[in-house]
Amino acid sequence: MKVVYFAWVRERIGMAEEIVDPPPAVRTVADLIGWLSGRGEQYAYAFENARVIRAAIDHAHVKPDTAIAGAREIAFFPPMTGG
Amino acid sequence: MKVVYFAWVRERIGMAEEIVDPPPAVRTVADLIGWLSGRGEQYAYAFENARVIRAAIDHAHVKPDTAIAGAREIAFFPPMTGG
Amino acid sequence: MTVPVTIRLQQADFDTAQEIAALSAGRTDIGAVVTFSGICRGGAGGDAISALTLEHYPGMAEAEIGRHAEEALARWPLTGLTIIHRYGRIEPGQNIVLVVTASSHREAAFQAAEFLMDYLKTRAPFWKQEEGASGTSWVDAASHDDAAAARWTKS
Amino acid sequence: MTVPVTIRLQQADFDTAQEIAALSAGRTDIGAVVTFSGICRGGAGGDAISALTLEHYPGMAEAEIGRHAEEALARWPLTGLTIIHRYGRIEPGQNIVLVVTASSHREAAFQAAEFLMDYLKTRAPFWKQEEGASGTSWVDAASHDDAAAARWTKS
Repeated sequence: MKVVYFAWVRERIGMAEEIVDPPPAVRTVADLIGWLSGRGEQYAYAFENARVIRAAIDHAHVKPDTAIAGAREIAFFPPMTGG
Repeated sequence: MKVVYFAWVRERIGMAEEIVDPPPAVRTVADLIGWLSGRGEQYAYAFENARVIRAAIDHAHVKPDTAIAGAREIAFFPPMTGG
Repeated sequence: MTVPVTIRLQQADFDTAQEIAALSAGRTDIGAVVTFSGICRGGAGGDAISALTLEHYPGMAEAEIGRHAEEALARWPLTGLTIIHRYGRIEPGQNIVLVVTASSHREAAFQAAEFLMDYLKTRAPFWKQEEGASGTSWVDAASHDDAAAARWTKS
Repeated sequence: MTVPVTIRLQQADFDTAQEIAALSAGRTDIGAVVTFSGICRGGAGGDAISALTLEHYPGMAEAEIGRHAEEALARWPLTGLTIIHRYGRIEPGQNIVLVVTASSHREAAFQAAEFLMDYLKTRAPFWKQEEGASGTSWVDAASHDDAAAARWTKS
């Protein structure tokens, strides 16, 4: 499963994308944030305020309780500031 | 007192402007419409539906009960269709 | 700082890009520019029109538009405002009216432009006459335009 | 008839006049064209910025804007729609985003443009980073933008 990061989430983690293979117990977007947060200090820092983190699965916005099964690409990023 | 007409009010009356000298009993815009209507068939036709006629005194919209005393220029026209 | 306000009544066409540039050139305090262009429609079928002729009340048109420009400046934090209204004969596809509003904030630019258009439609002394297959006729005022203008009235 | 919809994400600047012309050329069924241009502000005093850098999520940005363009077409009777969003480094006074809506009716053109801008602000995956005197920093999302976007949600 490909995970991509943007803006300060990307900067804190220190990379733009990676391939991860979470265990089966990681079922939802929120589960994945929790699992990633345990991978190191930079992840814990990026996700320290999980409430503000936005996620997308395969280019569509999703909520924390959305299941990740079947996802090709999961993205994490701060609130958008376009326009 | 100068009176000016626009759009189909102008067309029905058959002139764009004229100088009139109404008697003192003609105090308001509505009075003036009534007095003008008595001046001939073309005026009666122009003002036959007084409800739709709009008026301005010295370039500002006014209501039928506005006094005409001191007016330099009074205009009568149909509802505006600009923009 | 004085807010640049341009009001023009003219027979000639206008250039929207040039008007936007005139409001924003050399400035870095403008976050949003909204333009509204009103264009002559050709109608369809039996209602097809070959041209509009716009009559206006010189003097009052400038005064009335000026009053509403002042009101827009009082109600919204604008950094610039341009209103151009054409008169005379205008063919389908040609411009009739342009409103350009500039502000730091997009809501202000949008609302001021809508306010000004609603008032131009219902209060500015212009009258449209259509030329069609069956001759010329004066355009009736639309009641939904009055309703649109009424929403800006302070209660 | 198919409504022309143009969506572009690009580093290069855009030409508003050309985009209006592209939507309206050769047509006589358009009564109203609304444009919204979002421009990079320079800030002031201690908050002065020398540039913005816009990061975006390629693929998702196009998809998200496309979904909102479709929603705008479903909600308002538009005759054309153009959305251009720039990314990369943008200096004060330069364009960031353009929305152009065309319709027979001015209310539809205004409302669709406001709807699209509210959604671009809050849902399109772009992030602004400011360069100022004290270094670079990511721009915080504004809660009033979320409130503006929420008004379009069907209840």
